[in-house]
Amino acid sequence: MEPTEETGEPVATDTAPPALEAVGLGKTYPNGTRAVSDVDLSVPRGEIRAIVGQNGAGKSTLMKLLYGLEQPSAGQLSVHGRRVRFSGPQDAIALGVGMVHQNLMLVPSFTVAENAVLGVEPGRAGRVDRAAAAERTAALAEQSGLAVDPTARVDTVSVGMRQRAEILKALHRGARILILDEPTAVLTPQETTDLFTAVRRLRDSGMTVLFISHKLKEVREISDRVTVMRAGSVIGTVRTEESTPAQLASMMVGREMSLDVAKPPARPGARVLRVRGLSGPAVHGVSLDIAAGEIVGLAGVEGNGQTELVELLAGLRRPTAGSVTVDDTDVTHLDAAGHRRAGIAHVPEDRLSNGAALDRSIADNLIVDRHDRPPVARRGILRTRRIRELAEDLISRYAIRAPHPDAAAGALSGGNLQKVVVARELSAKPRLLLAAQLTRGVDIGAMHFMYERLLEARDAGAAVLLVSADLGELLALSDRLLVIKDGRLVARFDDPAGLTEEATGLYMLGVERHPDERITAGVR
Amino acid sequence: MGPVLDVVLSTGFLAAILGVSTPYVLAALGGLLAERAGVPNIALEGSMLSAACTGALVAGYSGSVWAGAVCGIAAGALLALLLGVLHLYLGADAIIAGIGLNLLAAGATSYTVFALLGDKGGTSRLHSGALPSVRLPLIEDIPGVGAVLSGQNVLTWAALAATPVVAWLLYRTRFGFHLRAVGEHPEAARSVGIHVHRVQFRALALSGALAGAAGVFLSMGAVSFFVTGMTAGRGYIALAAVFLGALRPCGVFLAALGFGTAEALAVQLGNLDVPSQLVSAIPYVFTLLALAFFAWRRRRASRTDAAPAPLAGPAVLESP
Amino acid sequence: MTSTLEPAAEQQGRPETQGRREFLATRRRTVVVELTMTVLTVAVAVLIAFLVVLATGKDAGGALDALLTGPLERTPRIGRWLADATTLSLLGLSVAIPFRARQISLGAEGQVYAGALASALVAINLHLPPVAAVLVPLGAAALAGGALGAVPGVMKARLGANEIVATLMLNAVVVRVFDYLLTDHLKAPGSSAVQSAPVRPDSALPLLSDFFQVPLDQANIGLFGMLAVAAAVWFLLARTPLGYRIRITGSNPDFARYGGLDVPRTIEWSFVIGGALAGLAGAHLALGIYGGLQPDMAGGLAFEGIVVALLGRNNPVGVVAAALLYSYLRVGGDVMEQQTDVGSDAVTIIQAVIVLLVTARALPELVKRYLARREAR
Amino acid sequence: GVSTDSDSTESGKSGKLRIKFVINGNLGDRSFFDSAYAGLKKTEKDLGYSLKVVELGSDRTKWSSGFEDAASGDDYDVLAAGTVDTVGFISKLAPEYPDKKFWLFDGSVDYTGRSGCSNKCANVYSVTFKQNEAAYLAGFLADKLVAAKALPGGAGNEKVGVIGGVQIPVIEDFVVGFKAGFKAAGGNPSSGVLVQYVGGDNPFGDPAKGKQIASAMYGQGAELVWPVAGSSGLGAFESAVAAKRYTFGVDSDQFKTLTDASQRQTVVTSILKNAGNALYLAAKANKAGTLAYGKPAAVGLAENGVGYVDNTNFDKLVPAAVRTELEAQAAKVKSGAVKVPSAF
Ligand SMILES: Nc1ncnc2c1ncn2[C@@H]1O[C@H](COP(=O)(O)OP(=O)(O)OP(=O)(O)O)[C@@H](O)[C@H]1O
Ligand SMILES: Nc1ncnc2c1ncn2[C@@H]1O[C@H](COP(=O)(O)OP(=O)(O)OP(=O)(O)O)[C@@H](O)[C@H]1O
Ligand SMILES: [Mg+2]
Ligand SMILES: [Mg+2]
Repeated sequence: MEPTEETGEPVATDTAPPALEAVGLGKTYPNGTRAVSDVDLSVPRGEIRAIVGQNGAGKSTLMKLLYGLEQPSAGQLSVHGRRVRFSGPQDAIALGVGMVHQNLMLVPSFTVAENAVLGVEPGRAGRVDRAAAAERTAALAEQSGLAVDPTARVDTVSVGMRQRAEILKALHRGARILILDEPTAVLTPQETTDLFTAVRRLRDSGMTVLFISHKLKEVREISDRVTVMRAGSVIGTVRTEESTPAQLASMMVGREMSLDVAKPPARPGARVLRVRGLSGPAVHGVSLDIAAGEIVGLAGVEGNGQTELVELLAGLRRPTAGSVTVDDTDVTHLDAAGHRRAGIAHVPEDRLSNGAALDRSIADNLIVDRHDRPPVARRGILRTRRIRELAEDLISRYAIRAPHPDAAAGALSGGNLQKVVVARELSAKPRLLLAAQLTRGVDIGAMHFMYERLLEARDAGAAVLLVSADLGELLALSDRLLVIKDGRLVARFDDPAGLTEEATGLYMLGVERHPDERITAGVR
Repeated sequence: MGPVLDVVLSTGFLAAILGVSTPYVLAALGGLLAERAGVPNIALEGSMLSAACTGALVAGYSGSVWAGAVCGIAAGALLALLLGVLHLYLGADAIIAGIGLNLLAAGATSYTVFALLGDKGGTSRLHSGALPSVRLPLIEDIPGVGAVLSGQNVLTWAALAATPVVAWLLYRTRFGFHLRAVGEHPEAARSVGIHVHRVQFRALALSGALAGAAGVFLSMGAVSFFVTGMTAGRGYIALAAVFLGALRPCGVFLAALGFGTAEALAVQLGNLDVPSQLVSAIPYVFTLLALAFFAWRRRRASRTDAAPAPLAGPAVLESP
Repeated sequence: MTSTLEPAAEQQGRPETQGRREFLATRRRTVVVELTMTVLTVAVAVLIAFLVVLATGKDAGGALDALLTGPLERTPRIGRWLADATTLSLLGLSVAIPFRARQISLGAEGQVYAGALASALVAINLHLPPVAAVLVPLGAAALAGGALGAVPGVMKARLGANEIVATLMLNAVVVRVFDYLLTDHLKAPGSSAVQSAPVRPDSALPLLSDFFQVPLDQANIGLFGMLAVAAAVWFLLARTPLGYRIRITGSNPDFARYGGLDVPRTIEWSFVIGGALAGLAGAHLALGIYGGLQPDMAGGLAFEGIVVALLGRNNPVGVVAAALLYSYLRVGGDVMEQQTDVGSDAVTIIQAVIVLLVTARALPELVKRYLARREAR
Repeated sequence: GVSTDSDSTESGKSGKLRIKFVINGNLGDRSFFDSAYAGLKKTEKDLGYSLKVVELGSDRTKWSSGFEDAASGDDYDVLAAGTVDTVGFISKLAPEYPDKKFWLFDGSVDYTGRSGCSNKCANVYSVTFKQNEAAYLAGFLADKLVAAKALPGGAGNEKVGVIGGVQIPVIEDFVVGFKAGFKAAGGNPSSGVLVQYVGGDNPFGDPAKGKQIASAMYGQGAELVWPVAGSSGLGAFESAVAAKRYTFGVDSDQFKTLTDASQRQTVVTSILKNAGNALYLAAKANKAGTLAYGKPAAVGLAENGVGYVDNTNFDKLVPAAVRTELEAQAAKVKSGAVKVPSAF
């Protein structure tokens, strides 16, 4: 289908037209949500433009409009000076627009190469030449510096590689405008650096890049200019070098705010978690203790067993060896329910896949761990009033932007959904909190809010295991820091105060490691 | 048991298995294509029935079995496309729409037959003839195999050929690529500009055509006339074969062949002094056991990876 | 730590309450719109049925009249409508529960036979005191149906075996075993028809005719039983922890497992409860409609149950409403067939058209959009 | 649907007797109901009745209310229905409508008043068919034919097959009679008569399955196959052509009704259950006021309620000696000298 060009109105004549221009763009979802309203945006060719904004500001929706995935309810779009109306992504693709979605759009059972070529497969007479697909993908990966294994099935590769596969997908279609919706949310620092290198290289070859991120540091590192959105509207666009993080943050939330994390020192109490020789899928002989009132950070390059370790501790996987006790309860062979009874709460790293039931109400999502106990249930009956009260309370305490406790969880923006998960887990008053990627995809304001809640839980006497791909966050919050590599603990810092990201990175990459005695000191 | 063994090992029996299995194989492959494209096709039964009816009627009136076969297959495809319109464009639940279409096919076929022939029973008054059997001199000469394969109906040959063709289509062609992508992750397919509905429509058309071929085989191969309701639940058995075969062409073929074998066996064992109802239950008991066994083996194989197999069915069902 | 993001009341408060009001208004509107749309679709479906009849050159006015008012014309037909709706509601509820746990159970047919068999065996052979004479067979039916439901339930939950295949196969087996038992062991001595001895009069479900003093065909107190069951199912799903587990498992089983719910057990229960309800439907047929066992007594009913469940969006209230609507059309179809010269095939076609149109939920949406576009032009 | 063959209200006024034929199934079965319909249809022309047909279809849940509805109208004088499945409905309705008459064919109500009818079914005429007698002759003929190797092209096995729709008494009555006849002719029914049922979702409408079964039977040496399975049986005739063997027909003269010439040639004879004739005779007796209400009637060979077809093909295929023996047996059955066992 050809993109329909509207009556040729002369847009820019002498100067080169902007790669992408939106005038008065608006989008109201069928359910009445006005996600984007009256947005003017102009991105010149060859620029890396960052889009920032709070959760639910309408960034993803705007990008979907630019990619033809959603049709605007108002306004106009031009690409390279041509008025266009996209009837679908194919029109956008035809005009050289590519998009990497916030939630990756890959077919799980296909290989990286098959995903990269999907829709524009090489081969003659309706057949797919899979060898050629793999070759092309490999060549493209080489050119752009995005390392992937073309023949690996997507559901077996790391998140980082999936991300790169997504970008290759766009490149393979000859994208000249590339939209990246929170591409770094799931990446390690190393991977992020590599990605930025690749993106700069693309920019230098004439690519226009739209880049969404909640990490202002990254935004400042990569972008040429920053557009700030708030409540569906564009608040302003500034040159990156002329902006300060504080200025951007205040534009986003609409008032002044500080970005520092101030952390009072921990007062560790008795041991809560005792892990000895724990082994399981991708985890080998891990032993560690966590005391009440301390936050233990777990650093590691994605895919080194931290996901599996957390899931073992949460009872979502069965260990093959070792033992786990929480406050004298042996939970080694208990299921998830048993772990929760023992006082373990868990913020999962992928809230969409197992942190929430998207088509159920917020209230339903808030009571999953306590649905059969007072005050939520009594004598085998759910008490809807109590549930409503509980939900209202959590919604206001955790500043969840939701119209009503009965609203579907799926209608929340990513950050607000995360707040629902955190509200549930922390309100359970856990003995041990497993927090994986606590602030993934969460805006700055909410991020601070989460930090505050986390420290509150610590000070109330919870033991906390914090896993994060954001090393800065780990260093700022952890009272102690462990580093995991290939499923084994390789370093332990009992006082990470003076530690730098670079120094930690050396341990994460396996360049250095602590002797076993140091790691297991005091762990008997 | 001696004579029974003789019969079961005879080439005639093996040939009978192929004949009995033909409609199952064709319809199950059709079901597979739709399922892989993300549209559960419960209307296989209806496609078979309308194809059986159309085929016999057209062949009877035109005098050409080939015209009958083509129109029959087209009728099967048409019904599946109707499912597509209802489900994809009109937001109908695929399962209810499938059940409704089966009902429609049952009513419409017997209505048409009555309107045209004044006979509610079927088209046996019409000389519609059967599709030819295929005798291949080369294959006929192969000892053992020759006697089994030779003289099978042309649609039985088509069923045998359909399995590799469907596998090739699914795994080697652009269409198959898109079909699997659409079934597995429609948003991903859409985001790369694949017309999701267009692909699903084509898959449904093929699905209905294959089920149609199964129906045509019944009225123009197995016998040479149409009788109302003559599919007798075969579409549902084919549906079971789709899942029993784990959504893979080869597995689906084997599952369908298994049903055919069991049925042929029941026909042979029917003369033993066992209640006929219990004999005819054998294939189903066998399927249940096989299903449990394979599931158990799969579960045991993935024991080390403690994450259980996905428990949820397709999200076709709505709840408020 | 200096938190700077206080949930500022003046900023958050106002839009929140406004959003809340909007949400509630939208929700109310959605319910009204849904209901109107359903009624409209049924109207359109009936209109199309009218055209179908017209196209066949028959007396369409009379046929439509028979279809729409026939069921209410005489009290036995009302009774037939209510009796049919009772069976269909129970069947709809029975599939709605596994459907809510996102389990596609097609096993109602076998469970109906199992329930009918169990209830009839008790009701024919056991001599029980008055009230127990009705309740014990019902209990037996629920147990039998539930036990039969447990088979695919356990196979699915513990082994991951596909429930569509398991239930379809189990149906085929049970129907044949039922036929065998009925013809070879349970056939009433001296009866030339294949049917069991009649159930004891004490065990037959009391007819509504006896209460209301008007002939109401086979309608019996099963109707009230069904309403109680529907209320219980609503309560189960909406107000009990098990119902919560079923809903969450159906929505996202990974989340359910993560949240500490016993997903396999929940799935098993959804099958067992569904089976028990289908068993009750079987008991309603055996004790209320036929007063014994007959071959092919539930032929095709189970699929109608699925239609009813999905039309009612797996919601107990919706299921009962859908069953009432659907069986009204079934009875109307019969009246049309018997009173006018529209043949049974045409009636089947009309019923299919109605099912298809009612399920095509986007149809009114499309019509609306089309009209809007025409207006704009 | 209702086919009003003459306007009922008018006929009511004009004093015609109005028959309402309620079918728990559909017309078009090419045998039982069609035969009954033909018989009743003939009463219109010959005897001045008027006829109205109500088809209830094969869904059992609809039958009860269908009968209630049909009986409650005032547009009939006689309500006719067939098969044992309707016995319960007739027993219930007859006392409720004592002014109406009920004719039940191929099924019998309980006239003792102990169960069913509270008025001892005083207004019910019921007639059953001794299909076992005709089946006996079929079995006798079959064994004689195969024992004498009379059928051209046969392998000389003393083996025949019977295909039933489902294992229900009406079908079993055929089978039992057939086996008895086979034995009486000197055959061994346990090894010589293969019996198999179609079963499944549509036992009387699955010709593909019928053909498979017939083929298996021919494959196992049967010289002749007798399908008693409605439309499923149509598959057996195709199979007979392929196997170059023989068949018996059932319910109607299938040598006449089959359209395919080569299939017709395989039909040695057809076993008839003459519902139409029985109903016509009942109508005649009713008009004359001699119809015996209030007690059961049964028609067999003697009453011409059942029988076999003797036509050109029969002449061609059945040797004179066998024919003589068969006629002798028929006479014995008619006279009651031979008692044929029954499944009832
Ligand atoms: N499919 C949808 N249905 C209803 N509302 C939606 C839908 N998608 C988005 N919204 C709403 O639109 C608003 C903008 O959503 P969007 O996903 O664009 O936000 P975002 O800026 O990407 O936020 P986040 O960073 O939290 O992901 C939010 O309030 C969200 O609740
Ligand atoms: N704007 C939208 N928001 C959410 N979902 C959508 C939207 N548009 C389409 N979908 C869904 O995506 C799926 C397929 O989309 P779509 O109809 O665009 O495919 P297509 O192949 O482009 O269709 P066609 O062949 O008719 O052009 C459907 O399930 C549809 O409901
Ligand atoms: Mg977003
Ligand atoms: Mg977002």
